[in-house]
Amino acid sequence: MSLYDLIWGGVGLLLTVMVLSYLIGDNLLFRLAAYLFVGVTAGFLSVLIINQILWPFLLQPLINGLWIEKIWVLIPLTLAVLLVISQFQRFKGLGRVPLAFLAGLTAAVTVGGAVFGTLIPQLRAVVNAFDPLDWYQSPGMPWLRITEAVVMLVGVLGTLSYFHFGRRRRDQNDPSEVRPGFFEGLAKVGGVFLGMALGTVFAGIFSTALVAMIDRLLVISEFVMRLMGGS
Amino acid sequence: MKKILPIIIACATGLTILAGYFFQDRLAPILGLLINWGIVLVGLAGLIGIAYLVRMHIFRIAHRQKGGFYSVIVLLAFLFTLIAGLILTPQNAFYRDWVLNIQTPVEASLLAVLSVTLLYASLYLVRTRGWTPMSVGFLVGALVSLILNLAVFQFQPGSRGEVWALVLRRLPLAGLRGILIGMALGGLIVGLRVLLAVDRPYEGE
Amino acid sequence: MTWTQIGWIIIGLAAVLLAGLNVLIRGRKPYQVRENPALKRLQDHRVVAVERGKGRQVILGDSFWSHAYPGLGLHALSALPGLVSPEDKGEGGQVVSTGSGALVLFAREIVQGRYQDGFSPDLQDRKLPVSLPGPTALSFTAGLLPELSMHTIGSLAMFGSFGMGAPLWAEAAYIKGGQVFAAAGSITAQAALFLTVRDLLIGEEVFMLPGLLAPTAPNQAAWLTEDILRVALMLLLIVAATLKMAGLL
Amino acid sequence: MPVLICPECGAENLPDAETCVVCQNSLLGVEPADLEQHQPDAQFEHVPVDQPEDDLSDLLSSLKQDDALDDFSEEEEGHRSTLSVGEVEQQQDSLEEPEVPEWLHRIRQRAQAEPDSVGDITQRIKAAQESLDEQKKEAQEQRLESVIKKIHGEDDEQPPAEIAGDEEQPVEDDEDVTDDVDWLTRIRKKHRPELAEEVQESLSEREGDSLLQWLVALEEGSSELDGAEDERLHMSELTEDTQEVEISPLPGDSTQEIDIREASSKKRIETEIRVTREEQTRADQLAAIIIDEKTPRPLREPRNGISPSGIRRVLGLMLVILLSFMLFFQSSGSVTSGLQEPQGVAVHAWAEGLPAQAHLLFVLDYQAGYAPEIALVAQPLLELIDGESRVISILSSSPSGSLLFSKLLDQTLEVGLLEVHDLGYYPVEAFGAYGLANQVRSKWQITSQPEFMKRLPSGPFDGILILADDYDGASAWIEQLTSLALETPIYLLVTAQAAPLLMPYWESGQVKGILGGMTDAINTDGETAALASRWRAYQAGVLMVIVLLLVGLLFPVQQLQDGEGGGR
Repeated sequence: MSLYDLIWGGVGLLLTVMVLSYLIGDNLLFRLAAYLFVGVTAGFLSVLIINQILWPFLLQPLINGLWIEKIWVLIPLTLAVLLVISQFQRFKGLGRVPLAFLAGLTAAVTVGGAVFGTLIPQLRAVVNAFDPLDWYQSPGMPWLRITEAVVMLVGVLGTLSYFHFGRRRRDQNDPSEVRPGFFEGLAKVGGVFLGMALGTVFAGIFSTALVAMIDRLLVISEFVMRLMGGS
Repeated sequence: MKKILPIIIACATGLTILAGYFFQDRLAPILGLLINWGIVLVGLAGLIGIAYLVRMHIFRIAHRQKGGFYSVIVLLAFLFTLIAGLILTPQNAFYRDWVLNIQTPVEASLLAVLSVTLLYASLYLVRTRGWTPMSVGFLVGALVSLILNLAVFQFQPGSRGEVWALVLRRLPLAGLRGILIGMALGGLIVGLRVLLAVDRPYEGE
Repeated sequence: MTWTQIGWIIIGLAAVLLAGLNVLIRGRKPYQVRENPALKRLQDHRVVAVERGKGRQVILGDSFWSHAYPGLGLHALSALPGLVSPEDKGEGGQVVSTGSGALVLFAREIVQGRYQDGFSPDLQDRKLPVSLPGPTALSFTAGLLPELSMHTIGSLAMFGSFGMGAPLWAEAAYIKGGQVFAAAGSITAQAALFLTVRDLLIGEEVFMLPGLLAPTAPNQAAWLTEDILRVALMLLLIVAATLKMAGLL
Repeated sequence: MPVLICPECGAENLPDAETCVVCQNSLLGVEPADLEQHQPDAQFEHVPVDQPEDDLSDLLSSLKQDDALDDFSEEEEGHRSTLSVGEVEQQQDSLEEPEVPEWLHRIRQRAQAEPDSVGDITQRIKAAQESLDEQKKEAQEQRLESVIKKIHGEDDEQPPAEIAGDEEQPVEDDEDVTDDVDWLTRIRKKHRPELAEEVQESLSEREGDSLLQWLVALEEGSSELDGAEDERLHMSELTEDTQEVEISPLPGDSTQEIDIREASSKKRIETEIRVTREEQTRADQLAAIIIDEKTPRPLREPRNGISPSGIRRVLGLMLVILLSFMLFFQSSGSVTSGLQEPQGVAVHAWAEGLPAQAHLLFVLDYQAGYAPEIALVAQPLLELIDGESRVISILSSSPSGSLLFSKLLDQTLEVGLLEVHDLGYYPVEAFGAYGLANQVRSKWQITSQPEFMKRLPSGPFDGILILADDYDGASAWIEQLTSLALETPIYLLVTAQAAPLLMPYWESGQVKGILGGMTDAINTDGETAALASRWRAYQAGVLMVIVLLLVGLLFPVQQLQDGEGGGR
């Protein structure tokens, strides 16, 4: 192991131990590591934004570009300037224009992605599971496929019912958490499916965290072993 | 005009981008421009956010507030990383090691701490949630998934056991799909509210 | 009719319903939605936190864009006005934290807007408590944990898009004796918090939130639109599945 | 009109009533009193008549005045105190003089003649006082004496049991009332100084009134100020929150115990007042505070004495020991695969069948902390992909993406043959994906557009691999790329936490294959001795969480009450 690797190995080990000390409780070591990390991340992100976004998209065309390129850059440049100066109390209102642009852009991408990227494909997948050709032509047990399709439909309808916002219409002043009759029944089934989904995700989250823990233990042991081996 | 202009900009930008899903071939270059401008603004917003972070820590140091010592650490780390990055560029081997050898151990260790938190939390399912259809579903889903993750059962390809195991794996998909559809619906409404100027976060509303 | 056309119909229908109901609902009887005890408890805990001189921490998530809940950055922002009042400068104070630069800017705009009627010089300056503990998801967690430990936490309310670091925030708040409410913007966070946070909004319930915090006409129109569309989608699924089985689709 | 003043609670009753309408106490033998000239101020006309229950300070004050009138020369110094220290001193000063001073005389005359609230209460109390029998009076005086001695810090000769007797008159401390409202006053001061002043004036005028009265006065006052939309608020909601108060038997102990249940069991006369929404919110919030103060909270400390942090530490230690044991002390061997899932198999099949001159796009959306897990999944695949004429373009939507990928390549391929192009960093996944898909589908260009516009490649790609640590990042790319009808196949290399959530996209055909986490890496890659120790540690950890989930079932369900929640 070279000195360079040894130093970085030592830094990694030290930071690992400092952060893991949070298991005992919040302490000086953990805070040191956490704030160091925050500082490094903020610095790195700044460099990245300057190097990979502001420079190529804004500054480079402005400095080195042709006049036509400079014209194209004028609009984002104006928006950027407005965004920056709006951080000063005196020019507070000017930030609305770039923020409005950003909000509109995000909202549109949201709508398009939600409908064409999730809603429609997922609805189609539920419906396609009822294709008789698929049940009988593809290998496997047809009854199992039929059952799967029905369970899928019931699960989706149940989950959607679970999220029904409206409540049963009784006395207007009577606070209630109960959905209208039909939805309430389906929602009970939906609750089970919802729980199963969350349980599965929980298992995944724990797996990921566990792999990180195993990795940290391995890193510590490998460093100590190398150090003891004198290499 | 002061109020109308942001609304017009938000709606016009949004509707153009939305139209791009339908008339993509025709609008592509315009859409590309708008997206690039958006990226510039998000990047700049990130930079301004970092400036606020730095300002907060400078303020702490200047006013000798609680945690001022840690703020010194943040600022030193920030300045070193920023200056080194601007001089060396992120492609530099030392710079890469500097960033990754701090980020990786801290982030992975945070996840390791999380594993203990989740382990501890797993004791509290019934205590926190009680016996409800959802908590029972959660328990079943988690146990089935964890047991299958253990890979203690061996399945011959095409065997009945494998088919059942795959069915069990796919069972939570119904709930997941329901959630996905539901939240796509919610996302649609949230987005439309901005496009219709019902919500105007850029105006503080 | 293709699925893409169905998508456009859904968007059009949603827009018409949203705009129409927004006008119709004004001044009429409000749309009756289910009560949410978790949210009621959040409001109680926030008041108790003021009474005890403890801080209220509001988290708007660590990213401007959430996929699990598209536009959740915007969504967290739409919940924010309901949590901001001139009394935030009172006992203990309120801090709004986020891990995204863009969200910081929007949140400051909203907080500033809400404080404009505050009548207090304390609320007029730009030193508003919107902080960025860390600029990425995990650095946000790393920056937030010591902040939570250093200050008194009476109430921790989590909104927006965040990931599996959330149980660590909740744990830190519990250690300080705080109460936690989460309207987690990702299913990952919801699953991770399911075991630890009782006051947790799950799935689409998150979209009920702005209206429950501020029951304005637009929020109520959004509830009703979503309910109508949900029923429409359920019917669509049943009809389409039947047609598919019959070989007509 | 003559009325009967209840000797117990001071409520007004009709002349022919036999029992008090409020406390049901017998009114036999009570002399009717004519209170016609003592109509309350219009400002307070909505205050319910059961309020004397809460007017403890006034009661004491009035008793003191009456005592001073009747037995002025006979009373001991301790009797001369009322509620606040200031008032005690004032009284002491006055008592040092042999005669009643002129100002006090005037006040007393005014109290009897004028229809202000103090006069009203004095009258009522006087009437009530007259109807008390001699024995009660003595007992009351004794108690008062003991209370005053406590206030003076003197040793109490009275046994505590007597103080806490059934007939004890409830006593309220003015300072505590002020404490109760102090926070709200401060808040008001901050943003509405003029209102705060009015409230303060109102408070000082009504010094000694109960919290309830203060609140009612405040609401009426602010109602006029705001002029906002009116809403009805039942007084019963408020009266539930302002109840009987006992002075702590311990000398110097200023804490009070408010018994909320007591009042709800008593009959009340419900009077409606009009309040604004804001006022009702404030009243609700105040009610929440008071309820919270009394609500039995779930104990943070378990009954067995082990703190949650203690359990957490023990579990952490157990996990570390268990994992270390499995990692370092178990003999390594081969690993057997479990369930091979089709979505994982599809990824490997695709990678094996790639053309010799494939052009792939790698989307990097993972943070450094997840790099070890992503490496487990990606390394076998990169080995398959590595080839002389193959080109990889990388595009990051996570800040460290490109750094992590270059490190991954270094770790995986000693001498990599791949040609790698870095397309840069896109801070919002959806924007990057939209831009990419848009560029690919574009059929014309703006001729004058700047060079940076052409940054994203127009393809075509043989495949897009998304390396993501969570669902959000991966699905943003999937949604935008598929909604813009990009036909390039998409494959996912993700962490275990993201994989289940992304499964619907595989089932719907939007994604052609998924490899998620360590289990998939082991199952798909077959028997891998290199991973044996990790895999065993992983299995041990998973087993531990299964056991804990099952052990947790033995815990009793914690009942949730109003005002609770938000915690475990």
